[in-house]
Formats: sequence, structure tokens, C-alpha cells
Amino acid sequence: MEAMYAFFMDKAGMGQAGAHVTVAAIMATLMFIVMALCALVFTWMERKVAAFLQSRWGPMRTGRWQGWAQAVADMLKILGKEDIIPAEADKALFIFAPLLVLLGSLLAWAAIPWAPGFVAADLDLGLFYIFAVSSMVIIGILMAGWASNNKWALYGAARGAAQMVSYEIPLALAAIPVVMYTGSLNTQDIVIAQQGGIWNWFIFRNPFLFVSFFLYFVASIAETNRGPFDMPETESELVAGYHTEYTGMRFAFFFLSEYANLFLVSMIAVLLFLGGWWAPIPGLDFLPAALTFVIKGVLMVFLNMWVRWTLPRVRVDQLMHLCWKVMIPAALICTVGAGLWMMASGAAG
Amino acid sequence: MVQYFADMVQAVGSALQGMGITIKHIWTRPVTLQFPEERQVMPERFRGFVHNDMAKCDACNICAKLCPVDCIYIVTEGKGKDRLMTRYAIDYNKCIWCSLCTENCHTGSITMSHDYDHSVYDRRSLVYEFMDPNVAKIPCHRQTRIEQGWWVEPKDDKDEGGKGDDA
Amino acid sequence: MDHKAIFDLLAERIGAGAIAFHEDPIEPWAEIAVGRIAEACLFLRDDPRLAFDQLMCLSGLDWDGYDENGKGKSVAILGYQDDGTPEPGDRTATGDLGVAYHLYSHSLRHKFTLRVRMPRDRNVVPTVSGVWPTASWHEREAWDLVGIRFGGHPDLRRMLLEEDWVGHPLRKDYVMPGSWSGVPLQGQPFSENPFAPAAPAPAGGDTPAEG
Amino acid sequence: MAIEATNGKKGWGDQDQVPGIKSELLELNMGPQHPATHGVLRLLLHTDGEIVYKVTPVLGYLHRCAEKIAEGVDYKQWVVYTDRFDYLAPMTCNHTYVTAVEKLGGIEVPARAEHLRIATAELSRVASHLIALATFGLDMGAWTPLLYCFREREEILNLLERISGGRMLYNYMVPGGVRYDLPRDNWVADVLEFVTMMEKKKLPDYNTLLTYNKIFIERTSDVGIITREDAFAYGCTGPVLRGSGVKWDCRRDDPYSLYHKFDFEIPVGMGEMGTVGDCWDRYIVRVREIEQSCRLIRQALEQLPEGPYQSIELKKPVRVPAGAAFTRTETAKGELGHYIVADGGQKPFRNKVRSCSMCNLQVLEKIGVGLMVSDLVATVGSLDIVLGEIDR
Repeated sequence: MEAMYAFFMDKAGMGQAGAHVTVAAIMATLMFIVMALCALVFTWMERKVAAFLQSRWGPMRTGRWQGWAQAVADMLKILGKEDIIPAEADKALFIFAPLLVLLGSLLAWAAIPWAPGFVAADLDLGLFYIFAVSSMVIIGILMAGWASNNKWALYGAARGAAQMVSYEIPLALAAIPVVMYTGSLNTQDIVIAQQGGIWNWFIFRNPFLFVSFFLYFVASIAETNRGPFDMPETESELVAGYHTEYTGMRFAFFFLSEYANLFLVSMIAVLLFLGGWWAPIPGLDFLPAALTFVIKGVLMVFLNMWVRWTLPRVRVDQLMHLCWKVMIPAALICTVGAGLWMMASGAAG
Repeated sequence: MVQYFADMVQAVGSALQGMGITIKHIWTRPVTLQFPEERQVMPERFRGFVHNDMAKCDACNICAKLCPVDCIYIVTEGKGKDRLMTRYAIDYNKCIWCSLCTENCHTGSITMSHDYDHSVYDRRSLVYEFMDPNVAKIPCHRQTRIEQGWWVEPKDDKDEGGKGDDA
Repeated sequence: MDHKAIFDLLAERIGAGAIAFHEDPIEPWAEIAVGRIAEACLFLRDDPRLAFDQLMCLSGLDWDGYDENGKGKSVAILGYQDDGTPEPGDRTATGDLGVAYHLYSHSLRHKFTLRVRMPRDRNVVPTVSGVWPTASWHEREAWDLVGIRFGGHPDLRRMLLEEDWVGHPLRKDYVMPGSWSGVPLQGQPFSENPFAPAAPAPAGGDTPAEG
Repeated sequence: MAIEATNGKKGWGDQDQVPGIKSELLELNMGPQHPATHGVLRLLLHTDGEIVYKVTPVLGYLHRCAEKIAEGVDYKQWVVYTDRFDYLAPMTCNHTYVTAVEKLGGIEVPARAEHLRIATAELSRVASHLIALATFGLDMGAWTPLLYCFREREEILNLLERISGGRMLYNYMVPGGVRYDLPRDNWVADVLEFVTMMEKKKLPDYNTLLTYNKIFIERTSDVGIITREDAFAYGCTGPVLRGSGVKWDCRRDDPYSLYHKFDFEIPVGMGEMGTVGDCWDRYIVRVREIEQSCRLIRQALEQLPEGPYQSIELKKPVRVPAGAAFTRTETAKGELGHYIVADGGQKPFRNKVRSCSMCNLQVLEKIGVGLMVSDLVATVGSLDIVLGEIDR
């Protein structure tokens, strides 16, 4: 990053403002490309993981090896689909909703530290920023459900809004012990605090952090609207939930944002609890930092998929029960517990 | 309060057990077949598309009468020894693969083949004309009747109509 | 309990409403007057000696053209002509309609069959849906398919067919309408290839070969 | 037709109505194209938020008027149509029909045929219950049990295909016996092997994966409770009745075929996870019935007697003397009944089918009130209806 700034400021002679804008543009483009790629890869991965968990092959035709090009083919197909806007729909909202959903996921990607120094927006409030902008997805979903003028979509949107607003709280609370340990909301600082082997990762620092990781994981599943908490979609109850009426590229945006969100929460789990870009054992640190980070993220995604394809879905009131009566108290206990542990072990800075 | 924690433990425990079951299947080979390349071997009694052997058929019309959905069309001309068959067609749009026609055929001409996959662009193509288009009429009376059981275990699948039973 | 004994109890209760008892070797049945059937059913359900708690089946019947001699010479139902159109239905049916009730008692493990029979033009039977709620849908089905009205039924709509369907298909004189709401309902001509011109045989050996 | 919530009453749900604001129940069409309605069932719901206030099943989307067709085809030809009732367990439907014809026609059935019938019908029942498990799990959002159950069902279809020639629609039984004897390969050994595998390996897997999963239990227990009285009044039969705690099985208590010779138990819902008669009870009854069916298959095939497998010549049409009889048997979904009025000819004069799924579905009008939309999906799934049989 510093090298890039230096390059644009000195070599290209842009001045500070110009360099900032250029670097931001480059990083945004890069993020968008990575995000789109992630969506493609994870679509394929989801299908293969689901298939192998279910004793099937999954896509095998497109592309020579294990149907790797299936996601590409799907994307091309979805681009060629007819773009339908229901006659009674609220057109402006209907068109804007997928973009907002996508925007919410995309903005949050900016603060992900891929490698030391390699972060699009190195914010002091990085973690706070991520949780804040990813809440925009809720507005998009509510908008989509309302604008579709479809009862099922409205149900899905209402459920989705309730669910995601609720689960923001345990999600953020579960991250607080980590912030306490680090003393910073900056994402890079959080990762750096976990330097040196698997035993230094926050997940293994103390039992409260371990439980926090578990809470974070459950809340992140709910936050990404995936099974067993896929209330906004619930394909066996609400047909397809908030995106019932969407087709073509607009549907693809929802799709893209689902997988982008999935990877986003997995990466946050990695940077908060699983040591970010640090290799688990010293022997493995020859790998590039970004690659280590991505591999860990993909493993988290796999865990997510594994859970999704195993468990039945909870009911909407049970979901709320789980959030307010189980997870939030547990997260608060973890916060207090981790703080006490920290004081007892003298780790507090 | 005890129930509250017991429920939590049970929820996590049963979820983990379930995940153990599913992860086992990652290591086992999938059971599904890659269809056009790999095909299931059809059992010998398999009822596929109905096939009529025109060399044996004597247009007795039993199959057409027994068909519950009237999918067999037989048109004949003349009477007695001069009876000529001008049309034998089966409409696979209607056929329900019940095998009532085959088991009552006294000449053994109509059989169920092992052919099950077939797609056409036009449903009209599913009406099969079994008459050779070059031969307009076939005398019905030209052969002796074959006395046999109501159902014959096919000795060799390859001879029964299609060939799609194995690959 | 023996069928005859059940009938005697019933006859004691509803008197002349229990018309006759038929000692059929396979399935004995009692004929009940149309107007008394709901009363009879209520008695059969509530009397502790009988306790028929399950209505196994409720069947609407059209007895028109039934061969009483048992020779299988009943009037055939109307089918289709060779050109695919339904046979013209100029036959006028005069036979009776009927309803059969098959009852079962889970506690006492006995069965009983009731039948009512009424003329075609007075096709109203008191409902038994108040006795067994399950009769509600059975009666709707009987109204839908056989055209028997059930007096006092709370919700006697058509069940399987469309609300604006004409006729009751299981009547013996039913003629399939030519169209419904603009949708043509005629069958295809059976005697000739319905899809002119004749289809060419597809190439390839994957299909049954030409004879 | 919108129901106005303010028609004199204080309010529909727990919340009070705001005076002066007209509010309505939301009218929802669930189906006929809906993932959870198991075919083409349409449920007209009136809901207030997630709570359902009225359920109106609308039927007839798969109506083929099979009873009218029965009057036009002869007794043997109609066996083909009985396959199409409960297309998930056609053997049991075949069994009902041929039993009805045999009872009315006084046709003797050889013991070997009865054993084969029981073995195939129970295999079919296992297949149907597997689908019930699978789709019930799917209604709960559990995808993977669906695929596992279909994998096992596929094995059953292969076995039944080998003996009958049909994959889904068998047309295997005829009045007076079965159509074909055992196939030439070692079918019996394969069936026994499958049954053992099912009991020993597969059912424990399903139980771990779905039955005793906490989420699944939470979703299904205390939901859609059918009391014993409701079950009788609405004519519920089969696993729905047994799920309500009634120890009643047509195979044992109103015996037909040779079921009285075999040893099997009748699982009933005991309210292990909640109230007797809830969705979980109906589900677990099916799981345990699979075990019992496996026992029956093993007994039927191990005691398979030698001898003929048909009592009447297949080519001859069946003639049934004049008379009328109602026959019911236990299919996978409940008690399927045939009321055949014969006039002495080759065709029935009237053949009324008592559809078990229809009676089981009817209770939904009562128990569906007050459920949440998600619970309604669970309840419909636990009733395990098949529309081919309801609409006929």
C-alpha cells in the first residue's frame, strides 16, 4: 500500500489527493473483481460440497475437471435471462434493492486485511466500520421484499429484517472480547496481536474467547441468511422469500452478495479469532500471508456449508428466542468473563 | 434453568453428531451415475418402450383392445384369408407401460423393450409407425400361430427391440 | 356385534325408518329411509352398545341401468366416438341415486353398512357431517361427482372439479361437455394418427426399429 | 374474499385493533405450485403475520376421475390405474384393489402369491415412508436426509423393478395372484440384504441426522397436535391415527391377506418429545414402521412357500358376481378402501375409492388454525399426503 502511494505520488506525480483517489479506485476495482470471483468459486464449491455430503457428484459436465466451469456457465446463463419487473412492483425500489444489498457487502470488504499492510481502507475503526456497513444489506432486503409486491417476498423481507437486526447484536458482542484483548478496532492491529503460532490465536487464548468464536460463528450464519437460519428465503415455506420476483442480473446481485457476505463473515472470523494471515505453525510461514488468510477463510466457508447442508431450519420465533435469550446473554457473559480472565492473567495493557 | 442448559448442550451435541454423519459421506464414493456414460443395467423384466415385431404380428387386435389408454392403432382391410394390415402404430404419448398388451399377445410379437430414454423435438414423433413405409400392406394370415406362455422371459436382451439396456 | 342385532337395535330406535335388512353373505347392509339417515347415524355413533366412531366410507351411487339379474348387462357408460368426440347423450337416466355409509367401531370392532336410495329428482339426503366431521368432504365429493345434495351441509361446494363445471361425472348419463371456460375438452380421434402428417421414424438404432 | 378483521369483533390476534383503521387478514395462496405442498395441493390461508387463522385446502388439480374410468375398463385393466393413486407406494394400492376384487369375486389366492404380495407391498411401504421422512425433513429445511432417503428408495425401486418390471408403477398384482413369480436371479437374498442394511445402518443414520436433532425436535414437537378424538372424528388412519396414540393397524386388527400369520408390532405415538399426536409422533411412527416392515419382509420371504403364484388364468377376464362390498387395507398413507358395486360382468358398476390421504388432510382445517406458517408446513408434511390419491 505504502509502495503504491509512493508510486503514484512520486513517480506519476499526482500529489497526495490524486494518489489517494487512484489507489482507492484500484483497490475498489480489485475488491469487486475478487468478490465476483469469490461468488463464482463459492457457488461451485457450495454445489460440490453439498453434492459430496449427499453422496452425489454435483456438476460434472461443464469444464473438464469436476464441472469447475459450471458457475461461469450459470453466470452467463443468468445474464441472458429475461429481466422481469412485476407490473405492480415499485419500480425504483425494485431496481435499487439489489444494488444496495451488493453495496453493503462490497463496502465491508474494504477493511479486510489480506496481508500486512495490504488493506483497502486501513481504518482505525475498521471492525466497527465492517459491522456498520454490512447492516445496509438489511435495508436492501426489506426494500426488495416490499417493492416486489408479493406476499411471500414481504414475509421473507419482514423475517429477514427481524433476524438480521437481532443478530447484529450477538455478532458484535462476540467480537468485543477480541477488541478488549487487542485494545484496538483496527483490523490489522487485531491480526498482529495474534502473531506467532496457533496458541496465540484468540480462539485458544481462553475458554471465553472460544465460546465467543462459537457465538460469532452461529450469529454469522444468521447474518448471512444461510441454513439453518435462512429465514428470509425458507424455500420450503416462502417459495424463495424476498427474491421471489427477481430474475436475471438482479437476482444474480442477490446471489453475488450472499456469497460475498459468506466469505466476508468467514474472513472476519479468521481475522478475529483464527490468527488472520499468520500461519498456524511456524513451519508453514513460507506461504504468502494473503494465501494463508484466504485458505483459512475458505475453510471457514466450508464449515459454514457443512452446517448448512446438515441441519434443519429453525422456526422464526425460535430464531428470535435463540438470539435474545441464549446468544446475547452468553455473549455478555463471555465479554465479562474474558475481561476478568484478562485482568487475572495480567494481560491487560 | 437446568433444562435451559440441557437444551443448549443437546442442540450443539446433536448438531455435531449430524455433521459427523454427513462428513462421512465426503469420503465415500457417490452413488449416483453419470447417466449417458454410465448406465444402470436394466433387469430382464424391465418394461421399456413397446416394440412390435411385424414379422410375427397377425393383427388380431387383442393388444389394441386390452390397452387401457387406447394407444395402439391397428387398421386392416378385408376379411378372412385376404385380411391385410395397413397400419400398426403405437402412440408413446399415451402408452403407460403397463404390459397388458404383451402378456396377452398370442403370437409373441409385441414385447416390452429395454429402451427407456428417448427424446424427440416434436411430440408427433412419438407416434411410431411400425409398418415398413415401402410395403403398404401386410397379409395378416400368413403365419402359423405360436403357442407359448403369456409371458416369455427374454433370453437375450439384445434381441428385444432397442439396444439401450446396457452400455 | 352381529349385523342383524345391530339392525334390530336400529329398527327399535327409528322404527319404520329402517326399511329392510339384506343378509348379503359378503357384506350385509341395511336400507334406511332417506329422511332418517342422520338420526340413524347419530344413534349408531352414540349408543354405547354400538359406538360406531368411524365413518370408513361414504359413497354416492347412481343406480341407473343397474342389471338386477347379475348378468353384467348394466347400461354402459357413455364413451367416445371414433372421431374423438363424446358419444351423444340423448339417453335419459331414470334410475335411483343412492348413498352407502360404511361404519366401523374401533372400540367394539364391528362394521355396519347403511344404504339410502332416493329417486333421481329428489336427490337430497340429510347430512351426517355433524355426526362425523369426516363426512363433510366425502359428501362434498359425492355432490361433486354424483350430484347428491346433502341437506344441512355447512359447505357444499364442488371439491374435485371446478366450481362452474357442468354436470356430475359419475352419473351414468353424464356427457362430457365440449368445452369448459373456453378450453376445448374433446379427446383426440382414436382411429387415426392424431398428429398429421405422419411422423418420420427417427434415425438411429436407439428406437424400436421399423417392422 | 377478504375477511374484515373489524367485523364486530375486538381483533383477530393478540394485539388490539387500532380504532378507525380497517385491517384485514392477509390472504395467501399456498400452492398449487409451492415447494411444501407435496404435489399440487392448494391451501388458501388467512393469516395475521405469521399466525394462520384459517386454512382451506383446495383440491382437484390432479383429478383424473379414475372412478369413471373404472366403470369403463375391466377389473384387471384397472389395476394399472390403482398404481396411479399413491404413486409413492403403488404396491399397497394394488394390494387393496386386488383384495377387494377377490373378496367380492370369491377368488382364492395361493399362499406364495400372498407372500410375494406382502413382501412387495411392505417394500413399497418402506419406500413411501422414506419419502415421507425425506420430504418432511425437507419441509424443515434439512436437505441432506432427503438425498439419503432417496438413495435407499432407489435401492427399493431397483428391487421392485427386478420383480415387476416397472420402476414406479408396477402393475404387479392381479386378482388371483401376482403377475410374475420371483425373477431368475437371487432376488430374495438381495432383498434380505437390503432389509438388514436398512435396519442396521441406515435407520440409525437417519435418527442421528434428523430424528433426534434438537432443531428438528423443536420444530416438530407440540406442533399440529391431533387428539385421539379428532383422529377418530375426522377418519384419520394410518400413521396419522397411530401418531395420536391409537394402537390400530388394519393389518393386525382387521386382517386381510396373510398378515395375521406374521409377527410385527404396531408403533404408536407416545408423546416422547411433547404431546401425543404432534408432528414428531407422526414422524417417529413412520420411522418405527419402517423397522416393522423390514421384519415383515424378512418373514414373508424366509417363509416363502412353493406352489403356484396365480389361481386364475391371466388371459381370461375376471368376472365378479353381482354384489357390493367395501374393502379396506392398510397402505402406506392410511386405510385405502374400495367400495365395489359389481353387476356380474367384467367391469365394475361403481368403484368408489375411499382415499386415506383425503381424510388425513381434512383434519388440517381444524388443527391448522392458530399455527404459524412454518408450523403449517410442518403439519402438512407430517400428514404425508399424496395428491394422486386425494384427487384420484
